[in-house]
Amino acid sequence: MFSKTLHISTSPHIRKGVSTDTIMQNVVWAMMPVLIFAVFSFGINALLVIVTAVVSSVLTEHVLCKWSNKESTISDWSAVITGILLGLTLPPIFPLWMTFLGGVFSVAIGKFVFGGLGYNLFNPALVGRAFLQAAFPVAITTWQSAFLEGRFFSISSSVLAFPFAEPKVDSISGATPLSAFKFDHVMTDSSDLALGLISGSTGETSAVIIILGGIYLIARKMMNWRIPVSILSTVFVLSGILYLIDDTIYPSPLFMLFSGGLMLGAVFMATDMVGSPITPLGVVIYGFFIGLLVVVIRVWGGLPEGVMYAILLGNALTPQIDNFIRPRVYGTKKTKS
Amino acid sequence: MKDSFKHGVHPPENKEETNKLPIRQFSFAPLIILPMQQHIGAPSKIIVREGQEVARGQVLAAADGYMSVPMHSPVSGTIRKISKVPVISGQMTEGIFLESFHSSGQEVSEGSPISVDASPEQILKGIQDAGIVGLGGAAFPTHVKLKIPDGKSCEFLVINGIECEPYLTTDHRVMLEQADDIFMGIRYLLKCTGAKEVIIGIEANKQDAADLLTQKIPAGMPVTVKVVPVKYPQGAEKMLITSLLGKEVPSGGLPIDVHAVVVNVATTAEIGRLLPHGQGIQERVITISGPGVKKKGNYLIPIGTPLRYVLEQVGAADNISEVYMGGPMMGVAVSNLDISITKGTSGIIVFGEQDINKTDKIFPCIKCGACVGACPISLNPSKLGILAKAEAYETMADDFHLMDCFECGSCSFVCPSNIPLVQYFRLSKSILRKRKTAKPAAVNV
Amino acid sequence: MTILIALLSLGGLTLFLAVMLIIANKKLYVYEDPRIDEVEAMLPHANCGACGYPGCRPFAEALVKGEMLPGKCSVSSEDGRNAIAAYLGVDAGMEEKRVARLACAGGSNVAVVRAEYEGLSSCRGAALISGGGKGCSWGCLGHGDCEKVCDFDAISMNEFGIPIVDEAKCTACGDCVEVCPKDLFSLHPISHRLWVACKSLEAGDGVLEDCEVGCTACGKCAMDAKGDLITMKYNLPVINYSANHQTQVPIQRCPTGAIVWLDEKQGPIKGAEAKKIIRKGKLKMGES
Amino acid sequence: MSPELKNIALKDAPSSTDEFIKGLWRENPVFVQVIGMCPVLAVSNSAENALAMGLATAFVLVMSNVLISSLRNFIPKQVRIATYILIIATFVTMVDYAIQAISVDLHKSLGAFISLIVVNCMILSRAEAFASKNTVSKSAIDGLGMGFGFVFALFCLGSVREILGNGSIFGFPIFPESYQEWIIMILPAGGFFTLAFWLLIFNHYKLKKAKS
Amino acid sequence: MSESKTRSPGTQTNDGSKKMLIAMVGIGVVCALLIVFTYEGTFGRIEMLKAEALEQAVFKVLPGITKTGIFELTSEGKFIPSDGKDRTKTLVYAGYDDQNTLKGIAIEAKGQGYADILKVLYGYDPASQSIVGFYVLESKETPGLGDKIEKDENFLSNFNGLSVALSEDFKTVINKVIPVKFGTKENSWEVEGITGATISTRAIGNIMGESTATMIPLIYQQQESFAFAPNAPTK
Amino acid sequence: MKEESLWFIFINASLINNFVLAYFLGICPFLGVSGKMETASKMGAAVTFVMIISSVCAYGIHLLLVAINAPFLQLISYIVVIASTVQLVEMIIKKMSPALFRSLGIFLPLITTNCAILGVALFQTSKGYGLAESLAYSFGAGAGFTLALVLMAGLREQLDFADVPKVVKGTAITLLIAGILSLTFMGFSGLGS
Repeated sequence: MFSKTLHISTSPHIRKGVSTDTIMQNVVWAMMPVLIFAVFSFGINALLVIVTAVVSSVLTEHVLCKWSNKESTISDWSAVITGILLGLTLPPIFPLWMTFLGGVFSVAIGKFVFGGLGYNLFNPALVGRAFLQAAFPVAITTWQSAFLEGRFFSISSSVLAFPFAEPKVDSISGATPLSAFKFDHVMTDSSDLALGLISGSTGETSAVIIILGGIYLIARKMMNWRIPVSILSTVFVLSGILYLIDDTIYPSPLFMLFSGGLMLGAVFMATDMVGSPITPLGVVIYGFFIGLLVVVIRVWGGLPEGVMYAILLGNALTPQIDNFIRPRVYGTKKTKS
Repeated sequence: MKDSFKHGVHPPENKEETNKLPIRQFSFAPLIILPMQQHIGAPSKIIVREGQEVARGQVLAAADGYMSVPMHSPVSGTIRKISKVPVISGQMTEGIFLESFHSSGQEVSEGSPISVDASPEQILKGIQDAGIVGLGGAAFPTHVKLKIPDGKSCEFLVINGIECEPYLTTDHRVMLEQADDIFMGIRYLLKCTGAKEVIIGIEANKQDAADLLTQKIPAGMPVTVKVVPVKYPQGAEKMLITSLLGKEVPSGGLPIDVHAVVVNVATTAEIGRLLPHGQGIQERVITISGPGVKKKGNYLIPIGTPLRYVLEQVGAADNISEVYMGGPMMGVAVSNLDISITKGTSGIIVFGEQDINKTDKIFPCIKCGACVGACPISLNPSKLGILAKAEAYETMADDFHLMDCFECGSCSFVCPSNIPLVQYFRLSKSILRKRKTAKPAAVNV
Repeated sequence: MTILIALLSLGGLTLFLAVMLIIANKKLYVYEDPRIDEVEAMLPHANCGACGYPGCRPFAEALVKGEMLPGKCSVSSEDGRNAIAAYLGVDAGMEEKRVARLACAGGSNVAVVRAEYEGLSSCRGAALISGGGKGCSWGCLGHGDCEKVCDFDAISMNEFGIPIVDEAKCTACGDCVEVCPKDLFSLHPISHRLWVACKSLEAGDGVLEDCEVGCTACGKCAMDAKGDLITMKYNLPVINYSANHQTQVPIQRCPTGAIVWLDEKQGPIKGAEAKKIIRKGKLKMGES
Repeated sequence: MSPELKNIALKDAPSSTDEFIKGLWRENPVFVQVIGMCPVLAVSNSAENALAMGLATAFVLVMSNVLISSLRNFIPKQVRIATYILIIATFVTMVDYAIQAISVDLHKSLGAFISLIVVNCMILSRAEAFASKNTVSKSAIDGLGMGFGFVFALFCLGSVREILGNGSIFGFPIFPESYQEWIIMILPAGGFFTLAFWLLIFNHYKLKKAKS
Repeated sequence: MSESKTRSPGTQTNDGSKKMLIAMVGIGVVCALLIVFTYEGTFGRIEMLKAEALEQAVFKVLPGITKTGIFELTSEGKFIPSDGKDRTKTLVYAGYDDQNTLKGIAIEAKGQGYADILKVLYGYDPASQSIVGFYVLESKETPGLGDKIEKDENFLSNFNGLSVALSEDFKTVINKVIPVKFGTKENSWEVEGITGATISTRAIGNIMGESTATMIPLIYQQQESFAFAPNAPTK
Repeated sequence: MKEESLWFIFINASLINNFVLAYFLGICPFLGVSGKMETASKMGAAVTFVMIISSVCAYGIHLLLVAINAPFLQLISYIVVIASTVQLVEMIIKKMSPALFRSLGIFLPLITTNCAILGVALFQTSKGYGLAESLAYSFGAGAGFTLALVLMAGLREQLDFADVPKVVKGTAITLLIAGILSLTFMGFSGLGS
């Protein structure tokens, strides 16, 4: 009787059954509508940019793992997310060679050097984006207008710029609502912003679709709802106060919410679990900090948009937050820091 | 008052298979193996010799000091051998091999009956003499727990009928079938603790037991039955106190620090059943369940029955692969089927080879915070896990309250990266304990 | 003019500073024996703690104070110790080299594994779960915690999961002793070559069921050894190293090869009768 | 002082070529010892600046090494740091004026970093670890080696940053007109990344050597 | 390392103090000499190079002049001739032709750019009431992007005839200089930006706007204070 | 000419042109002491303290040098005064409060050769700041240095437990993080324009 060798392992012997790769996959599914809308509004250019970003991220991860004699970790889907996020934050007519470089940088410097998934200190896609912003500031602020005629068939010459060569910008460029506001004080209609009838990075235009993706993840408990909620409410309240003080200088809170990369950043990037604090209170502080920085940079800074920097700084601050904000352990008095 | 503690998890219960089945007497195994280390504290001291014939109920081993209890013979038979026997921890300890007589109804009770009116000291002595330890799983000598330290006072007597572990239904059945014993036990407990109020805590999934007990509360007894939400680990002492009394037991403290004493419901029933007759504990109710067994149910099994015999009797599949003593959340995996049932065994859960999902790939911690949201005592298991991996054990204890962890397994249960957090913590604690004892020798500057 | 200004101001500045420094030097000087730095520099900076101090600097302080002798540092080379001794003008206080010895030989080729362990690859972790699943509750679990903890690469796991100590590299720092959950390691002077490679407290067939090379407590070694060299205690032979232990007689009749002679070059040598068991099929164990 | 530096001082007298080579390669102040980082990062955004800065630093290093080693028996231990700083500051001031007299533009682009040579820890550490214990000629060679090691490192950084960031080297364009500059390389972040990249190469080389 | 062995603790004798004093002061004197000789040796040339550089800048922003003069703004808002040494004062540079007639005033202005403070010099011609030249003195703007403000010809052409005409009472500039986007310049008081360098060009536009608004009325009203002064450096 | 406000000087020195991440000043201690949070924050405090003191000293020396018309002594007098002030402060602390010395004083010798300190003194002089402005500037520089140091320490502490590949371990990874931090601080550029 009982012929088999027994197995012993540590308690608990049952698991909830949600694994990291399923979470990652779900994030990818949640981003799909955003991706589809990006292609719908910006056409084949956007598709090329996003696909290139994904390919370069996954390829870099694979190659680096092979180089360091590790098992390839592309099956955990995190590189795919990095690629998609990077693609979604780039202008639709961003040259493919730069996109590719950004993907390599994202995964290599943003993640791999820190030891891979789980150890990256910053959101890898944003590290790549920040690199591209600093390296090619002109290309990354050249936008394509949305819903151009023939966008599904004609590829912009700047997208196909020869590697290491300066892209030639054709005449289809448009300004983002934020730069239009910052430099020309032109307000874009809020409903246009919400629906995404504007130009901008491939994935940031339609706030409604991004929110849908976020709600999906929150419903599946694969995202910390406190992060987007605290970021967005901070931005809303702060800009609301400014708007009440002087509505001629400061933009309306709704404009602040729906313009630029705020939605995309708050829903898909600031919520990167690795770079955000772990406690509920810490997460709220993190969100507040990001929201505050977004408002400060947008309103007083030199740049029209600051979501990327705000999130990266939030990531940098996370270890401090985790250090100081600790849940009060059962049966102890106030936490000592 | 909050109606529950913070955080916690909801594992699948799997109780419906056994909670309707009445407790059945289990047959006597031909060879009973009794390890002396069945409880926390000093092992019992054997007072019989090889070859001696003993009767059911006879004391085989005496308590070796205050932190110890005696051991009674679960069957009538002959002492075959006194030597090393395997126990669940994987070690070999002193024990008795007892060959049982085929059909002997002979039973003795060596102790003297203790009446409810006896003095608290007499009751405590009676509880010790009956060999009673915490039957919830911890096997902590009950008389030690009930002794109220000088300067402290007990106001609340909490009877723990939660049984939050999946699969297990022993307490459920005990409450349904031994209500009178429970109230008898409460009488003893009230007397020896001096508590003014008794609260029986029962999880909402055992409403029938709660109803029955409420109905049966004897007139004049200060007992209330409270139904608490279903949540793991509701059955942990500290969690239960928070749920019922709205107080937190201080870190490193005991329930008595908030004027409460918690006793498991099965232990209470046992006290009520044994003390009036001066008997000792010989058998206990055990849930046998899990996909690997055919005859699931609640059995009254003699202490010392070899696990292998139990499994054979309940029709365990040949290809059993994992066996746990206790529930699946905190129970211990068995490496050796030759160990035997002890006083602390509350359940035996069996999984066959086909029932185990072995493809739990371990991913790096992605700091998702699921464990932080699960830990009932608000630790940061993610950080602790990372520190444990880096072997920063002192930091874990000094800065992150490692020693408060009671290994309920909630963090590991929810971890999407399948990190063996509980094992890390158990390992870290054992290393720290070892270092603590070794320290004075190492640093002699 | 400029020259004058420069000379005056800079001269004044330096004068002021020099006076200040001199005063400070006298009033605020905190003395620390410079020899501590020197000695610390001569130590190997391994901070291994083999000397019994938390690190090299405290050891250096103790050396300078004369509380310790350089020989306590087992990591230093012969020359290094002598250099420190010469510097401090003391005797080197050489101790016999000690090495870590493992009291188990039950590799996966000879010892039974009762349950397959899944979880952290660590002996200490495995030991917490039903003892780790090995048949013999005293035996080596073979997950190599000692190999990992050894700072000097002196321990390597052999193909059957038994750690082999490289006597040349071992510094007797004691890390492996501390880390082993089964307490199988102990530090011994290198001349202790008669060795019981088993820690099972069981006796007779019970031992053999779990491990082919375990000590069955037959007592033959104790009978063969001269005088009180070996006594049986708790089913194990105990060697009295204060007696003359440079003899291979006791190992000869051991039926399982649990008592061995650790030869400097050949590794463990077993008695004539033990070899038969080994030859029966399984590979030789414990030899590097 | 790091143990490595101590070891350098304790070693037996090596030949003078050895003394020179060690600074260039084996104990390169930037890539191996990782000291004197501020100017390395700050003025390495073009090859020309890097070279000028490197040479200025090397000059101060050699001169202060020589002076300090010749005065080493004259300076009491208690005031040695103060006097070393005095001596170094003097040479830095001299270099500062010399560069101003050569070209105002160059001085402008190197900015305050010439003055900051004073606090380049490399110079003080050489003075402490080497010049204060060795003969004048040895100290001079050590200074030369370390100085050229420093120049070499600065040049490595400066050329990479200028080539990628500006498409040129020493101001001469080396790529076709259509080359897209990586502006990040000229920015502070680029300095960090480029140095990290060079350290990575050195580490790789070291690890490979350690393996074989 | 090795000499310390000879020094036993507690021997801080007077002898040692004297030696320290001598060493410190001696080295201090040697250093002072070295520095002074270097300074003396290079002083003339450095001053010349600096003056040349500044003068060149003034010449750049005021086309057609041959001589310059330095003036400083007093706290009462008057311009008086200056030697230009006190850098805390606000300085302006007057430019003259061969006939010693005032051709224009070069004015320094600074403000926050993208990366750091921007310092510019611009030439003002009171006769045409317009800006006639522009030169960036100090900038840390992003290379290849923000630094186009120094080179971009289209951008620099903004400052060739930028209107700063004054109102009737000569107290305010009628149309404050403002920055506009590339391709949208319509009026002579607008500064047209560079695509891709919006922030830096806007900063320049704002700096110019601020500076002209305060300086131009002051200078215009006191044109006579800038009469040729013989002590000014000439060329 | 528009005067810069003290607030702006502070923001400029701490965030926009962070001494470490934009000016590369104080890189050595930044790389060296940013391994642990505790030491990093103490080092930051010590540096800020010394910065303010030496900024005041430098302001005084500058006035003196202008008065005796000896600009060529600027560098040498700054460094010598800073170095000796640091040493004096160190000795005084050592004597007055051994506890404070153990926690703070050990960083003081490191500060002597910290270019950020000398940098503050030199920059404030070249920018022509008055006393209040100098104080704001040095305080901002110190705060920025502390901020960078503390952020870095937090990140590096996390990295202690990460599976960092061998080639990038040590200074290389620290520099990479510094690079990323420098990128993120670019977000502050143009603030207040």
